[in-house]
Amino acid sequence: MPENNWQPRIVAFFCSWCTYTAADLAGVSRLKYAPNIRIIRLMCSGRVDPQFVLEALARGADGVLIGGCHPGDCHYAEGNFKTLRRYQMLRRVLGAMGISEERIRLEWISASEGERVRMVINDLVERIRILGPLDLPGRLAACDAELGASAQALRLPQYRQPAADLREVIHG
Amino acid sequence: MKYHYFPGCSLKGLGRAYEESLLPVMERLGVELHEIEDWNCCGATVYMATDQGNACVLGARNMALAEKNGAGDIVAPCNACYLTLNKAKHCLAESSAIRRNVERAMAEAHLTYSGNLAVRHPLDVLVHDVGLEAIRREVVRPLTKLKVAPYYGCQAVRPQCTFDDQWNPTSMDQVLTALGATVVDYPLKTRCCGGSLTGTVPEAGLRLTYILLQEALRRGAEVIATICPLCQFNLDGYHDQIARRWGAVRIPVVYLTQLMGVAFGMAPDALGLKRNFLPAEPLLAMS
Amino acid sequence: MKVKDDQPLRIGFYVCHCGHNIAGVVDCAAVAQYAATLEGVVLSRDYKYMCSSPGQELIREDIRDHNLNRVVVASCSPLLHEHTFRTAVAAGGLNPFLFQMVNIREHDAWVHTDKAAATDKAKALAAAAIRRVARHRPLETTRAPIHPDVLVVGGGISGIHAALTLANAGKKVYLVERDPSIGGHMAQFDKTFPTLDCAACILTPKMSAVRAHKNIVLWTYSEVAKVEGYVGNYTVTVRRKARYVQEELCVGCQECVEACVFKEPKFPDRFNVGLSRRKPIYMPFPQAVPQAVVIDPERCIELKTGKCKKTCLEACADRHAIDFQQKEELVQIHVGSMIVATGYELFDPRRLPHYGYGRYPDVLTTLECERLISSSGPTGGELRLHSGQAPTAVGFVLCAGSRDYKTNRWCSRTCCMHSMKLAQIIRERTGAEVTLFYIDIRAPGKGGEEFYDRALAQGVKFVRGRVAEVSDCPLSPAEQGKLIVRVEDTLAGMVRRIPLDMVVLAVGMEPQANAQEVRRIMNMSCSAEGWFLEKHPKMAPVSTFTDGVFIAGCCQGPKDIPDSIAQAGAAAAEALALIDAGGIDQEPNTAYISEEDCSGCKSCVDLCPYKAIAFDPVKEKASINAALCKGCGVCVAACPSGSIGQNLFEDQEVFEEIEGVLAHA
Amino acid sequence: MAKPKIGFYWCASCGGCEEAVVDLAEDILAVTAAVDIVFWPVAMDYKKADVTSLPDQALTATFINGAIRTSEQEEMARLLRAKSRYLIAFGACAQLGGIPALANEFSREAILSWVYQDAPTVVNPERVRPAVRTDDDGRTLTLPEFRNVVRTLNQVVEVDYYLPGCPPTPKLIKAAVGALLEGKLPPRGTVLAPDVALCEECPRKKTKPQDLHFTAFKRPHLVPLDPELCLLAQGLVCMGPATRGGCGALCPGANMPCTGCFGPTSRVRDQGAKMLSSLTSAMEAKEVPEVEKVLAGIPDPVGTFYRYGLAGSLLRVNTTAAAAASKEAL
Repeated sequence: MPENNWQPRIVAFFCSWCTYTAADLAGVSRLKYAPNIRIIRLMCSGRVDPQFVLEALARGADGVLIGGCHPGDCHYAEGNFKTLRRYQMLRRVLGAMGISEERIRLEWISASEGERVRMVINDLVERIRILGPLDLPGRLAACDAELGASAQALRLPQYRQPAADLREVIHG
Repeated sequence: MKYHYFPGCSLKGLGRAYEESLLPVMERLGVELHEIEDWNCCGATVYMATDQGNACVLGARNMALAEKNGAGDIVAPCNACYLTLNKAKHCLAESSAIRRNVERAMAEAHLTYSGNLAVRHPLDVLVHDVGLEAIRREVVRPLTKLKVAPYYGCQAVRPQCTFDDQWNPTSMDQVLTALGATVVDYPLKTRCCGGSLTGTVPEAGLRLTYILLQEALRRGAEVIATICPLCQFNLDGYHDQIARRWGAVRIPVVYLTQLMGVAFGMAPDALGLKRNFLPAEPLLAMS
Repeated sequence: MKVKDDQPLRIGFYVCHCGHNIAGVVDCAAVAQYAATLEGVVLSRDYKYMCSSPGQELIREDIRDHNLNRVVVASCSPLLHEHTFRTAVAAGGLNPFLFQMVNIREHDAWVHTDKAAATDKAKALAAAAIRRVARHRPLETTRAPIHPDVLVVGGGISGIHAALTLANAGKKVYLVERDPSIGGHMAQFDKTFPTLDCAACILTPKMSAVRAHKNIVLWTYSEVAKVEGYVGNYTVTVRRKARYVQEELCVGCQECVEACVFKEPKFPDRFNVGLSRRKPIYMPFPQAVPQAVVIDPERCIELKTGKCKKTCLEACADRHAIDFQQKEELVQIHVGSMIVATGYELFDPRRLPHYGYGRYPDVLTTLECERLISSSGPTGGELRLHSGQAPTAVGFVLCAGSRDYKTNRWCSRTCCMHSMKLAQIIRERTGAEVTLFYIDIRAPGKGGEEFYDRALAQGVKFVRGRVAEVSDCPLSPAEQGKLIVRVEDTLAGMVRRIPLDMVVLAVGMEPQANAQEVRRIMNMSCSAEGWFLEKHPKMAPVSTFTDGVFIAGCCQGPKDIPDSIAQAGAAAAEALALIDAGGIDQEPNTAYISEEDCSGCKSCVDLCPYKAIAFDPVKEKASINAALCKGCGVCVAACPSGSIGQNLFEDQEVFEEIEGVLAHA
Repeated sequence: MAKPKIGFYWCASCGGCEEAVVDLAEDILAVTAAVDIVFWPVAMDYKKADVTSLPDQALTATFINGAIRTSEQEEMARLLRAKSRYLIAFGACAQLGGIPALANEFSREAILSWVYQDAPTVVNPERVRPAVRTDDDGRTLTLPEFRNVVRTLNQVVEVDYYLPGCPPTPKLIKAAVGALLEGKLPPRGTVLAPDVALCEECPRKKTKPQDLHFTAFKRPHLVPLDPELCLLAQGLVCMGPATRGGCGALCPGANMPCTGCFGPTSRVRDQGAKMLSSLTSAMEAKEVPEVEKVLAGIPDPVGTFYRYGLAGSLLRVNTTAAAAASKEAL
């Protein structure tokens, strides 16, 4: 990959009780790590919907990091086990869709492991730098260039439609 | 139980007695040692200390040669070789710079180093693979009245020890008890024997050797068993110089494998016992 | 973009300099300028200290003057000041949840050096928060009632002091202690530093006060088995081990001990750290509270084989206190808050074979030495070698196992003072020569330095160097039959060999072996070393991340008795604050199911560890009980038709954050 | 006044949707009585000119089924968009990409080389490929362009309503046409089906346990199926919980698990991700090796969770395929 000034962009979903607190601890301890990561706080790693991961990738993220408590430590008892299972299946879907499994990562980081946050982030940024940009929007745009002028922007299905009037339309 | 055998220079030179006793004993215990063909010197701690990058190439070549003809751990009897090969493996795993340097060298030698073979000490193999029971079964002449001080030296247990407790190793003690010998409680079992100091700063090196011998005698040991050619040479080779400085401390020093050979009923000459400076046979014939 | 109640969006955006902390790396003005360009932002400022009262005042006034309906503050971690800013927003008349924080200090300024990249990141995070806050809806907090009773786990000095403080405040306290008697490690001490007053004299009054206090339910020989529920409403299951003695009936006359079939005490006495023996039936220690004997099921012939003459029963004929039919029982109690004071464990010096502990009988730990000089100890207070003679030369090896990356990296704060205390007592009583081998003498605080001077004045010798080895290998006649300490005397600049009769290892403190298990039961987290993790090391040392669970004493980290008592008092005060407030505001982040969207597929029902999701077989719809829901969001992410929402963490809000974070460079 | 004109057209489709219209059986008479079908190439010999000659917006509604794969289909979609007041994506292919969109897992080159060279039954030593222009002694033959990826209708033109299903059930079609005629239509962009998951109307709903834990996933053809018990409870991957209702649970009624053809509810952006999340959350395994063993019961995750929705999903296309396409485009 040409060594231009491309900077990988990584979206991180951190659980508020463990990994987010560990990231705070890393801050308080002034540990330095790569600025390519953007942390989003959720109450539990179990709240990370696979849609969030796909949305982040579809919006141009080059990697996604999910941080949760070590198995057995979850503040809500089992949230992280659900995350683990979803993660294992999601990796296989991404693999089938040509996205290297190294681009998304699940790490167990407890509230006291500030050092581990630094190590994991630096390591992930380095690996993504080697993998190069994913840049889904760019690839899809290039792919849609064949549509010519009327290339549609990424169509997102519409939301929260008023179901009421639909019901009597259908069931009459 | 098949292993690659890396003798190292000492076992062909100064420590020939170690090899002469190791091979028949291992054979008797059903351990096949296939000497690595065209092995080269491991560089010992000297080269590793001066130029780590290239020192690893020497170690890597030996391991690559072993890898070429099949799986199986590598047995390195001499403590220095055991330490240096493991250190090379460690450096190659840790540093990509050293790895690149070795890969270039290996390519020229048409070899590939993958580092998946373990480098182990014969003591580890004896205790964990062969097992004390199998050793006890081979004993023909138990060394019942022989009081032995087990001496491990430093490189087998430092900087890290994978097969025994680093501060208070007991694997050799167990083998000696299996041979029927009475093991003397010897707290200096991992204290430095003087190593290369005996050559460079004799008064310091020999002092360390004197302390080991004197304490073994004081605790009633009749012979010291060791597993490293340099330790054996330091403890056995300077009796007269030590006697001149601090008084005689005449106690024979033999290899563990030599004691095993004797206990297995093998003839002392076949075990290289003649090569000791301080003759040990009268002691062994007597028991 | 329209806001829910279709007024136009009016967002106030603030960037905090945090003095130099943020402004030193992030270009706050640039971030404020950038935010001003984003949709819905009508006001964008950067200010030196947002969390200060003028900073909060600024928010209040801006809401009024610019009739803002959303506020975003980019400053430190929400875990630190989210509450502060929500209060400020509420003071401005706006619902406090129409607010979002951006962490540009702990997650940005403090962890990055490249200023341009850090500023870019701050802009991206700001964009995310601004798009997210647009989606926020007004929410109300709910107040959970607080049960007034308190559970104190651990009957050491911390547990005792916390229990007494709460009981004196009129609250009902359950004090659960694992050992047969309360008192903890302090009961094993002879004297205490720096005042050298007798440990028993200052501890036993408190122990008997616990026993006598009408508000304290004392359960010794018991452990917490399970904790359910949440702050204000905990249901705790306590396992009460069988003592085989009725506590109320036994008066501690110990005639049963005399009558026991075992004529001689045979089993190691844990209180005297194995230096003395006890029978299967024994009094834990003379001043034990409760003052009742206990039968050790592994040692008592009757309990093991059922074939014993049971002479102890006859000895207790009049009171019938002994009851071999007693069974272990599980008891359930309801409390509103819990104080964990489970204390510490000593480092096992066997992990340092080169100090010869376990190999040479005259190498002891400080606690063993403490028992030897204690009048209630195995030798009645006479310091004796294992050969019976009095030692003439005693050495203390400080930092045994501490400040060493191979064993424990931390300093346990008390071993220096503890060793100097023992040294002074030995000098006074036996006149033996005492040498302390130290790296740094740590005698801080009130009376510390003076204590060190007293030791010097009494002729205690100090050698500066970490001891390398204790062995019995003599090199000269003077060293025959002695324990030789080899140490590099760094002040004298040479390696010395010092022959001694007795060597005492000043071992440090470690977390209890079952710390991980207790942590899981109490739903707390541990530090890397295994100490219970406080909410904030400086600002909240006795509270934890779990509301209603407090910690005190050495279980939170090594400390001396005065600090343990101070923390016990603090923990009791925080529990009282919680109880007297009558309720605690619950973060409104609970999940909810929209009935018309739910298909009744039941995929969510069993995902909830708190059983908050119920399925109505008639309506064939699932519903969430907000009182039980803890807001983890697992069901929200799992609902296959997207019919479960979560206050404060709606799908739309997170999608906006993802878009915002990636919209900017 | 003149009867409203409507049209039907089919792009990358299997013709099943046209079948569904014919399945209206005698009801079709009511439809033909009420409207003039002026363009239905698959049923009668209509020509493109019949549409180009019409003024814009002349057609009240056009039902386009099938995904968009070739340039000709794009052209027709744009043409019909211009000529119709309401353009309705008819069926899963037009709405979500359908089965044809599974091709998006592979690059254009991979597909062509498999079909025209590598497939075992193909003998094509000269590696002949269909070309967009072929000159055959004076005649030039043209073929439409084979696009890089399969697209949904709304990725090519503005779509007013969606009729989900593979194919849409006659009941749904009748209701949609009825609403059209009475002019009682919900806001543009609505999917003309209930916005609740299929489980609500599934006959097996009562037998689904509340604490279902998956210890294994099984394939429908390998397991004797209990006709009453919920298919998920039998370890099958039934997409019902993540798929809109409205079809009357035809497949579960025929002892087959739902495969998700009605697409996600309006609250879900990616049907596959949501079903994956719900299914794996209820698994029993806790350690990675056990989890992997259980997940092996779903050999083709993309084919299972995105059987109809790959083109409309968040990832849309295999990134290596997209990369190859963009390289060609440069």
